[in-house]
Amino acid sequence: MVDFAQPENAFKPGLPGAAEPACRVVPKYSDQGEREGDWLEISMGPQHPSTHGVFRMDLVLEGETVIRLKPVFGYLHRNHEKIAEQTTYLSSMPYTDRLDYFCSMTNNWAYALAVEKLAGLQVPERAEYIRIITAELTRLQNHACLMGFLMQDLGAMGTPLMYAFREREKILDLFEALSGARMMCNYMRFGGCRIDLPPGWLEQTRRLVADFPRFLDEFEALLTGNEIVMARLQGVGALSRELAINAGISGPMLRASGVNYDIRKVDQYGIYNRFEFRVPLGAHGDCYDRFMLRLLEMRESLRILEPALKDIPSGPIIDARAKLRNFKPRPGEAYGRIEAPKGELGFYLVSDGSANPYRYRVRPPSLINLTILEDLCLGQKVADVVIILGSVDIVLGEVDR
Amino acid sequence: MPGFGIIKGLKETARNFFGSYHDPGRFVTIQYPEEKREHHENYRSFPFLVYDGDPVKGLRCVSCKICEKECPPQCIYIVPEQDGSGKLLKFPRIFDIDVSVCMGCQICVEVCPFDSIKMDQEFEVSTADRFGGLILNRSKLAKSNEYYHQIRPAEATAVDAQLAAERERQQAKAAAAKSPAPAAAATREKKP
Amino acid sequence: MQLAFTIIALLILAGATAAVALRNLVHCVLCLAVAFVGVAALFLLLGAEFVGLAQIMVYVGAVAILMVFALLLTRNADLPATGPLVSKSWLTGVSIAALVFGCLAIGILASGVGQAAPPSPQLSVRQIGEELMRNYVLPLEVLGVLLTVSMIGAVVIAMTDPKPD
Amino acid sequence: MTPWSTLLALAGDATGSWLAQLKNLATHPWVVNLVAMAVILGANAAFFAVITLLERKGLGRIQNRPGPNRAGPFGILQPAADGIKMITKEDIVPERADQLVHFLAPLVMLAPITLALAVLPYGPQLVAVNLDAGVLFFFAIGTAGELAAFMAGWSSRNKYSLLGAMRAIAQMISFELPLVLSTLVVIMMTGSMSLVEIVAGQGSAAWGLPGWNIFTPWGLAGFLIFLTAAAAESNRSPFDLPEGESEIIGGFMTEYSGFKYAVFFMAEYFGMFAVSGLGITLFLGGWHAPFPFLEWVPGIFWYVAKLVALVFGFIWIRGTLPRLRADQLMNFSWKFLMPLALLNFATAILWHATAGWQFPGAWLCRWLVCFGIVAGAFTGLGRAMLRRRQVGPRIYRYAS
Repeated sequence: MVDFAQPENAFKPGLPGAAEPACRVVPKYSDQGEREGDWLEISMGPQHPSTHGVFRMDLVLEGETVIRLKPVFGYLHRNHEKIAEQTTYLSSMPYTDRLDYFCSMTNNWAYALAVEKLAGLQVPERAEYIRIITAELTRLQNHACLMGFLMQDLGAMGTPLMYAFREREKILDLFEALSGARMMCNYMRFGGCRIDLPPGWLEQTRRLVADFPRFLDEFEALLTGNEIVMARLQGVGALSRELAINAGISGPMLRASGVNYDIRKVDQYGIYNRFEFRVPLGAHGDCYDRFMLRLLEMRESLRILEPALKDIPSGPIIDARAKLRNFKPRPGEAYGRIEAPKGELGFYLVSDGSANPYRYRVRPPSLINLTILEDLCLGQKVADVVIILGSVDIVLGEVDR
Repeated sequence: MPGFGIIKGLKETARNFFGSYHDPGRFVTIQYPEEKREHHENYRSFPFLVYDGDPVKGLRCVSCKICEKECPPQCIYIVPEQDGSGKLLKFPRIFDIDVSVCMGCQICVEVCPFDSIKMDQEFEVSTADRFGGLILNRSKLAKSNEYYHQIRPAEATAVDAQLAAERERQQAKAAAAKSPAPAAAATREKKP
Repeated sequence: MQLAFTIIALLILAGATAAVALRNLVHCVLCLAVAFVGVAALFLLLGAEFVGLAQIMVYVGAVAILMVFALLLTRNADLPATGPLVSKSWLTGVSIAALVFGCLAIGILASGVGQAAPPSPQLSVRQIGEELMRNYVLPLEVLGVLLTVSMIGAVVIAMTDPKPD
Repeated sequence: MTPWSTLLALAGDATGSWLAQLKNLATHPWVVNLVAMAVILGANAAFFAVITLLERKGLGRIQNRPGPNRAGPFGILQPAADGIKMITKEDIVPERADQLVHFLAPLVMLAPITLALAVLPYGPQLVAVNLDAGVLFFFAIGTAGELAAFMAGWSSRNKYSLLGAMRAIAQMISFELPLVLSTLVVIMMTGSMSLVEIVAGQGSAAWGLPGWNIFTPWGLAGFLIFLTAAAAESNRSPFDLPEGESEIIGGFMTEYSGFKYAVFFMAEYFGMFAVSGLGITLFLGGWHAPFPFLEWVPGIFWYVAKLVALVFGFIWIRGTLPRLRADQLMNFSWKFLMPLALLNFATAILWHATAGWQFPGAWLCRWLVCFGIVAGAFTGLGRAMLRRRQVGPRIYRYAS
């Protein structure tokens, strides 16, 4: 048995004892070297029901309290960045769908934004509107499902998740009508969008946006006032403002800690400066703030969608200079970032003037938000680990790439 | 009053319970094999090759291999037909798509300059043969232009009009310059 | 009656012996619980319904569970799966048990209780309650106070010091 | 003596033939007991099958989906399909598990609970065993579940199982106290521990209202406490921590499969029927009809109707509420339910003491006073608990 009190044996995942599913415990020693009791070492995942994919956490528990946690990921690594450096710019576009497979539209946008900067392409106004509409729809369905998953982790028998999926299906239907696929949309192109909106699509979307507040009200009635939800989420996994900034956290998680940083406001990419929307901020940075902030952001998304659907102009949807075949941007580098539903999603590209990017790098919000998991979980109960992980909102496709 | 939030939640689930019996907006389940969703015209599954007239001779594909090159997961395999002297013909002898690798991204359709490859809407392609059954060869891929019209009427009409315009322009050009095949020349240029 | 008594008695003896002799402490506790259940069955057989049920509640429900908890919380419950089934010190255990049994048997036989037991009156729960509340109310109250004191003591021990902020 | 048995007796006298012997055999205690056992087990097993289907259907509808509807018309053969699946599945036992204890745990779980079903009065004459201390028997039986959970969790040699077993034992012990305290009120007011007598005491109706215990303030509060504690005792949501699948996978049942798992599952449902039956007996008037003019309907019908209603309530709650955390559960039991149950006890004493009030409207007055005490305590304790943990709705600000 490994003596964990010795510094050279400080907790390492993958020790012989870690993989053994026996009822095995780690002896715990006091400062004086006396044996005080036992720690329980648990390997949570990769086949655990609530790790949101293939993700593993090596936990050391004292009773049910977490005293060490090591996130282990990479089970879903598929060499995305190297593959992108071997293929043309366009061929990487469908792969970006598979990063955060919940939000392919925003992934497409971020990548397209980076390439447009690199190649100096102008996006026509109609395409900008379409991009904003699809991005906000993506945000709606991502946040709704996240809250459903979080409640599933809380043990709510999947009821909120089913309601969220019911609404998500309607949005996915719209995506299917627009791009041909429900999740792997592959819709944006450098300098615009792939095809124009099908007839009647705007009407359908308007109806959906008009109906959506009803769902949000129901969801709120079901969950936000619920004493059990409040007791489970409030004060759990609090993230301080300083740590959030230092660790590079972004998205709703950062704003839940009270930092006013929304790239839609900061960068004003696309045409976000034309829309009135507010940025909700949390005060505690705990799971409940993260949960509520997403709910409030959904309402703000609706405030963006309504005028966007009304004002969308007609015109071309792609820059006339954009080339599909033989696309070779001039040498240089570019970083395109957007406010994806999970946080700051950025693509860094270096071009050497050839058809393939010389360097291709993704800044995945899920991964960077996940890095502070141990800080959030220390001292919490083992049941809270699952919730904290859920409230971080990760998609393993993006974490592992 | 503590407990009120729980009662509110219970009320909400009760409403959904009863709503699922009379409100189709709540009860959205489709009994799949018996009922099927109607797909939008834009829906896509896997690629197919369009032919006009004869299923073999009428294929629009000229085996230029652009799609093979651009395909992100590299699931297309093309070997052009050769005549007796070993000269490459503008016709695919082998055109295979490995559907188990294809991710239905539609890039091949976009890059094809001849409108010869299009996205199908057939999604029930499961097979017991894991390897052979999922490789679609030329004869399985070839589908008629009428079928294309059937699944995507608007797009197919536009493509037909474009092709007709192209043909007209070429004929006019050919009539003017008496040069045999500019389209082929253009293809060869792009190939290196 | 004879048959039932024999079966129950054998059950109790087997359970108690195993509780003394087995090597794995958790097995010992489980066997002890079997013995407790047997004792309760004996009470039920004799018509002492209330006592029998209370025996199960207190000894199986509380004492055995307490032992289990104590085992789990204080020592490493992990033992190699292979090895002798019986504890090495089983002889000591059995001899101590035999000694205790001898003492008790001598004491009981000497007291003259065993001879010609009068037919025991059928006690209903109501009668027990009335006895407790009328004739034995003072002992009952004292016991209650004692239990309360011990509970408060347990709470005080278990309570962690408030962190100095 | 029914006409039927009289006829039998006459026939026996007249002929002295095998009929008389058959009659003797049919009334032999062993035969009667065996028949009663078979009926209780069979009826409950059938009810178990129906309820699993009902639960899955109900949960499905709550979640806006149809639930199982493929096996047979409307999915009524689903329980049979589940049963066949469970029995034919491979029984996997971990290599390093304690084989014997692992094998015995499901049995220790199921057997006592079936015993508990025997003492419930299902109808005026439908009680298999009329124990003098029926309520006590019930709680004595309940302790076996703790031992079984421990056996399952420990013998599996799996950390999640062990955690689940620890949670299960801690939870069952903690919630046994409010459970007992809430039943104690009824025992005190009825003056009997016999379930049959408790039901008989709830038959008298005043002003056409049923005389059930739930229509008294202490009965109402006691029923709610009982229901909460019963949900925890039978590991139902929102207290299903021992098997909280999103946290510790399956709790003490993680390493069980096939038929042994089915036995655990069955024990859980039997436990739910048993505590629901106890709740019906103690608070909801047992087999009594709600109104006197409905007394002609057999008592078993009312019993089953109430049972289905209670079980459906459990299903409804399961479909709505997330689960609590282990320490919150303990807090809830010791700091909220326990004081409330004790205060309910005092309320019952007050109710008893003021039984002699004679002035007009005395009953209403007593009712309101007692109810006020319980409701006030409920609100106060609940608020204090939430405030202590600083739990409450929040208001969010927006960036300027």
